[in-house]
Amino acid sequence: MSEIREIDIPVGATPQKISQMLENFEDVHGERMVVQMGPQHPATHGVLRVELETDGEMIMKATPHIGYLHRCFEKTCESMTWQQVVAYTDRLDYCSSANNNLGYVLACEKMFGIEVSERVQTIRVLVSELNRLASHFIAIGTYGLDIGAWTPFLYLIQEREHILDLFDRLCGGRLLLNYMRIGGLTHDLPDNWLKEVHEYLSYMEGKLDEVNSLLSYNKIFVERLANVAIISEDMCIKYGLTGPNLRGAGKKWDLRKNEPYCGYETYDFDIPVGDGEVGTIGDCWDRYIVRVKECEQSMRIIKQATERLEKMPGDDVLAAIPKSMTKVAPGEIYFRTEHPKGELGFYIVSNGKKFPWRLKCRAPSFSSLSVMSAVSPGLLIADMVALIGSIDIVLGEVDR
Amino acid sequence: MTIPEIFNILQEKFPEAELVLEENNPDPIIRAKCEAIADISLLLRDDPDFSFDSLMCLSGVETVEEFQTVYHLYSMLHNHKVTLRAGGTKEEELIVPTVSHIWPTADWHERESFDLFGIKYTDHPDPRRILLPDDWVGYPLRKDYEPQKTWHKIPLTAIDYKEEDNGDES
Amino acid sequence: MAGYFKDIWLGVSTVLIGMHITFKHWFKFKKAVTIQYPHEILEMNERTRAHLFNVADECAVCLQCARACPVDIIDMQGIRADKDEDLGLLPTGKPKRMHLIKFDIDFSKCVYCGLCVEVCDTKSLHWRAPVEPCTFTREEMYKSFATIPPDEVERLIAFDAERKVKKAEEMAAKKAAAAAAKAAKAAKAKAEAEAKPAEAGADAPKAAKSDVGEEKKETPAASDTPEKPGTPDSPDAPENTPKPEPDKS
Amino acid sequence: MTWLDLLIAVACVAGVLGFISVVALVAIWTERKISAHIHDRLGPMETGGFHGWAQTIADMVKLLQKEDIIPDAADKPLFKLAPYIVLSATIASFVVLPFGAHLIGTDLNIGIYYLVAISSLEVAGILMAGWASNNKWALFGGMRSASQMISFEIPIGLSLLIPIMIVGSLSMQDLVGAQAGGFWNWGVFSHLPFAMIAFIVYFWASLAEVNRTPFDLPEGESELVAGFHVEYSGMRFAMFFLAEFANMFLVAGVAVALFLGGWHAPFSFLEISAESNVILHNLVGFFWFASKGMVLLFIQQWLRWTLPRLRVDQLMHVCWKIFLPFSFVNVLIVSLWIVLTQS
Repeated sequence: MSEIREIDIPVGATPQKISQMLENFEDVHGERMVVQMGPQHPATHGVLRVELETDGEMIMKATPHIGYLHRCFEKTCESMTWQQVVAYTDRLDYCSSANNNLGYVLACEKMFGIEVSERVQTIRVLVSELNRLASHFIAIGTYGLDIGAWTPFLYLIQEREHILDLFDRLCGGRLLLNYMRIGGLTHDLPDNWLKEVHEYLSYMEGKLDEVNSLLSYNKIFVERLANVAIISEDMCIKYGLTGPNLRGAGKKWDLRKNEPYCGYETYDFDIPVGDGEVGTIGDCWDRYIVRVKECEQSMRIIKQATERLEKMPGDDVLAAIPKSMTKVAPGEIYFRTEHPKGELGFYIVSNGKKFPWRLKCRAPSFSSLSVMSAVSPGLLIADMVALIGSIDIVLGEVDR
Repeated sequence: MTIPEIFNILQEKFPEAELVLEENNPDPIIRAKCEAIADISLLLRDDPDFSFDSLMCLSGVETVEEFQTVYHLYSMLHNHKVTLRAGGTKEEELIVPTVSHIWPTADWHERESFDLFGIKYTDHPDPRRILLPDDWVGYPLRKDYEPQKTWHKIPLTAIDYKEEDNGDES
Repeated sequence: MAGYFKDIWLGVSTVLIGMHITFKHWFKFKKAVTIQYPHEILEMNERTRAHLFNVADECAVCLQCARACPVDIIDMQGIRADKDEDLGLLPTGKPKRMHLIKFDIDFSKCVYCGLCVEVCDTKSLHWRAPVEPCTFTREEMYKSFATIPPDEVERLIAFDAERKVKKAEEMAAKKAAAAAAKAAKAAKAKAEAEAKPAEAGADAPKAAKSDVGEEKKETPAASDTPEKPGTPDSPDAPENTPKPEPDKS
Repeated sequence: MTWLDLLIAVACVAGVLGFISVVALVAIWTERKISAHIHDRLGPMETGGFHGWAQTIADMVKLLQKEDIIPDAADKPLFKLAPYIVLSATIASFVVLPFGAHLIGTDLNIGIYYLVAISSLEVAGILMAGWASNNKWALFGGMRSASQMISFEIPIGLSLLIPIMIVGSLSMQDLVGAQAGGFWNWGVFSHLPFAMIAFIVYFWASLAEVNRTPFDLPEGESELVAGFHVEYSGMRFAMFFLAEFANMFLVAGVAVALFLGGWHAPFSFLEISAESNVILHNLVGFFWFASKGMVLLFIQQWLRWTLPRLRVDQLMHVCWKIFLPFSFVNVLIVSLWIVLTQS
C-alpha cells in the first residue's frame, strides 16, 4: 500500500490516465484480489454484481454484471395489447412509474396521432412531477444511506410517503400507478385532491433545507463525495449518461426544455446544473446536489400545474382513449422523455396489429451503468459505493 | 439539418453503401448496407456539420423478412436527429460492424442486441451476453424462439401450484 | 494552514448543525409517523387496489376481465341459463343470462394492475379490504368467487352438455337439410345444365358459411377457458382494450 | 489465599459479567429507542409491555438458540477463538473501572495503563475474525479495524496523559479522587482549555476505538456488508455484539473516570459521605458514574444517527493530521504549565 500512496493522482485526471499510472505499479504489488460486490450487497441498489479487481482497497478494474432481474420486458410486451403494456412499464423503474407510463403513452400517442386535451396533459405533468419528486427523494435518501447516514433516508421516505398517499387517493396504486392510458387517464382527479397537493407543497417548505444542512453540506459527506469519480460532460454524452448525471457535469440539458412535450414549455422552471461548488464539476457531489435542486424545481412545476387545474373546466379524461386498438397505424417511432434517472426512450415498431411488433425501451440507468468500468479505476471501495449511488440506478430498469 | 439533406450528403460520400431513404414512416429512416455502418457513423460523428455526438438508442429488430439494427442519433450541438438502419436477410446471421469505438454507449446496447437477437457485431471489445447467462441457448426476442425447458436443473416453465405439488424437478 | 483550520471548523460546525436537527426530531417524542400496525389499521381509500372481490350474483360472465388480465390469472367459466329461467337483474339493468359456475383468481400471480376492474361493466368485480392477502400455503392463494353449490354445477354442466348434443343434432339435421337442398339444387342445376352453371356453385358455399358463423357465435358462452388474449393465432379474438370507467365522484 | 478471598474474587467476576450484560442490553435497547425517536418512529413497542423493554432480552435468547454456522473454508480454531478474545479483552478491562469508592474489581496502581493495554487486545480478536472467516469482506473489515484501532490508540494515549500528568498517578481511584468536590474540580475543567481539548480528542478517538459512526469502517454495512463479523452467526455473533456495546460503555467509563469526576456528584451536597453509610455512599457513587456514562453513551448514539461515514484515507487523515498534532501540542503545553506552576 505504501507505494500506492506515493502516486499523486491529480484532480480531474481522466480514468485512462489513472489506469495507466496504476498499470506501472502492477509489478510492485504483484497479485490482485478479485472481489465480488453483489449481487447481494447493500450498496448496489438491487441485484447488481460488480467484479472488482483490487489492490488492497484500490480498484484496478471493475466489471459490472447485470441481468439478475431480467424478465424480458420487451418480449412480454410483444404479447400484450397496446393498453396492457402500460401496466408493465410501471415495473421498469419502480421508483417512478408515472414517468415510465408517460414515456410509453406519449410515444404511442405520437405514433397513432391521438390528441389529448390540455387538462389531461396538465394532470400528467402534475403526476409525473410528483413522481419525480418521490424518485429523487429515494435517490437522495439512499445515497445518504450508502455513505453511512441513516437518518436523512428515513426523513425523506417520510416525505415520500405523503406523495404515495396522494397517489393512492388518485388511482389506487402507491408504487405502481398504472394511471395513464393511451389517449387519457384511468381516473379523473378525486375531490379535494388538488387542495391536498397544495397542502403538501406548503408542508414541504423548508424540508429540503433541513436535508441540505443535515446531509448535503455536512463536512464528512462533502469530503466523501467531492472530487470523487468525476464524469466529465464529454464522457457523459459519449456514454449516454443523461438527466441529472449529465446536468451534474455542467451541461444545461433537459428534455423538458429542449424538446418540450406535454406543454412543459409553458411552465416556468430552471435547469439546475453542477457547478463544482465543493470540488470539481462532474463529481459525485455535483450529481447529488443537482437532484436536490431539481426537487425544488419540480415543486415549482407542481404548484403551477395545480393552479392551472383549479382554473380549468373539468372535462372527460377518458374521452380520447381509442375504443378499439385492434387495427392501428403501422410504422416505427422513437420517442424520449425526461425521466428522473435520465432520458427514457421508447422505440416502438407497429405492424398495424393489436400487439406491438417490437418495443425497445432505452432505459436511462442501463446507459448510465455502462460508464462504471470506465470511471472506476483508481477509486477506493468506499468511492465505488459513492459512484453507484451517484449515478442513481434502478436495477428494474437496467435489466428490464 | 433535415434527414433528406443528410441522406443526400451521405449518398454522395458513400456511393457504394446502397443508401435508401425510407419515407413511409413518421420519421424518415436512412437504410444502409451493413458493412458501411461504421464508416457512416464515424463521418456522422466527426463531420462538424453533422456532429452527431450522442447515440440515443441502438436496437435490434426482427421484421418478417430480416434482422435489423436501428441507430437513433442525436446531435446536442445542432439539435437534429437521424435514424440509420442496417439489415440483413434471415437466412444468414446478421453481421454488423461495431460502433462502440465511436459512441461507447453502443457497447452495452450492442451486447444486448446480440444477447436477445443474435446479431453479431464485428470488432466488438467484449462480445458476451449481457442480460442472460453466458450459457443460455437461443435468442429470446426472435419470433421463433422456443424457451429451454430447464436451465441448470431449474425448470423454466411456469409451475401451476394448484394442480401439482412442486415435488420433482426432473 | 488557514485551510486546515477552516476544514476543522467546518467539520465541527456542520456536525453540530446536524446534531441540532436530529435532536429536534428526537425531542418531539409523541409525533411518531409510523402506526402500531396490528393495533391500528390504516383505512383504505376508495380507489385503493387491495384485494379483488367478485359478486357472483352481479357478474354478467362477459369474460372481459379474464381477457384484460395481462397475467392471465382469472379462471372463469359460465353456462348460459335456460331461456325461461329468471336469474334476476344485473346492476346495469339488463337481465342476468349466465350462471357463473367458476371464478377463480390466483392471487399469487396477481400484479394488482386493476385492468380487470376497469373493464367490468357491472362493477361486480371490485377492490375490497382486507389488504393483507398473506396465506400459509400456495393453494390458499386461489380464491374462488362462484357461489353455486357443486351439485348444482354438475346439473348445469350436464344440462349444458345435453343442450350441446341437442344443438349438434339440430345442426346435423340442418346440415343434412342443407346438403339435401344442395343435392336437390345440384340435381336441378344439372337438369338445367346449360342455363346458369355458375350461379348454383356460388350459392351452396354461402349457405354452409352462414351455418358455421352461427356456431361460432355460440361457443364463447360455453367455452371451457377464456381465450388467452395474447395468443397470436386468434387474430379475430374480441377486442380487449381496457375501457376505464369514468369516475363518478 | 483464604476461601473468603476466593469468594470475593468470584463475586467480582460475576458482578462484572452481570454488569456488562446488563449494560450491553440496556445500551442496545436505548440505541434502538434513540434511533427510532430520531427517525420519528417508536421502535420496538410490543415485547415486554412498556416500550418493548424486553426486546433485547428476547433477541439475546434468540441469538443463543440459533445455529452456529462455521464456513467450510474458514480457519476453524481461529474462527472459534476470535469472539472469546474480543469479549475477554473487554471483560478484563472492566476490572479496573471505578464504579464507586469501593466498587472496583481491583485498584491497580497502574490501572489506566493496564486498561489501555488490555483493551488493545481486542484488535487481535477482530483481526483474527476477519482473517479466519475466509471472506474478503471480512478481511477488509479486519484490516481496516486493525489499522484504525492502532492509529487511534496514539491520540487516545496522549489525551489520557493529560489527567495523569495533572494528578500524578496511574491508579484509577487516585485519578477519580482528585476530582472530588463539585463539577468545577472535574478533570475536564482543570488547566482550561487544554484538558477540555484532551477530553474532546479522547471522546472522538474513542469512537474510532469502538467502531462507531463516523468511524465505523470495519463494519460499514453499505461498503463491507458487515465487516469482520460477516460470517458469524448465533452465539458467536452475540459475543461480538455484546463486546461492542460493552466497549462503548467502557470508553465512556474511562472518560467519566478521568475527565468527568468519576463517581463524584456534580455538587458535593448530592453525595453521602462514606463515614455515615458506606453502602449508600457506594450506591450513590455508582448512580452518578452510571448516569454520566449513559449520557456519553447517548451522545455516541446520537452521533451515530446523525453522521455519515468517513473513508479510509480520511480516517487516517483525521487521526494523524488533526488529532495527533492537537494532542501533542496539548501534552507539551500542559506539561510546561505543570512544570512552571510547581517550581
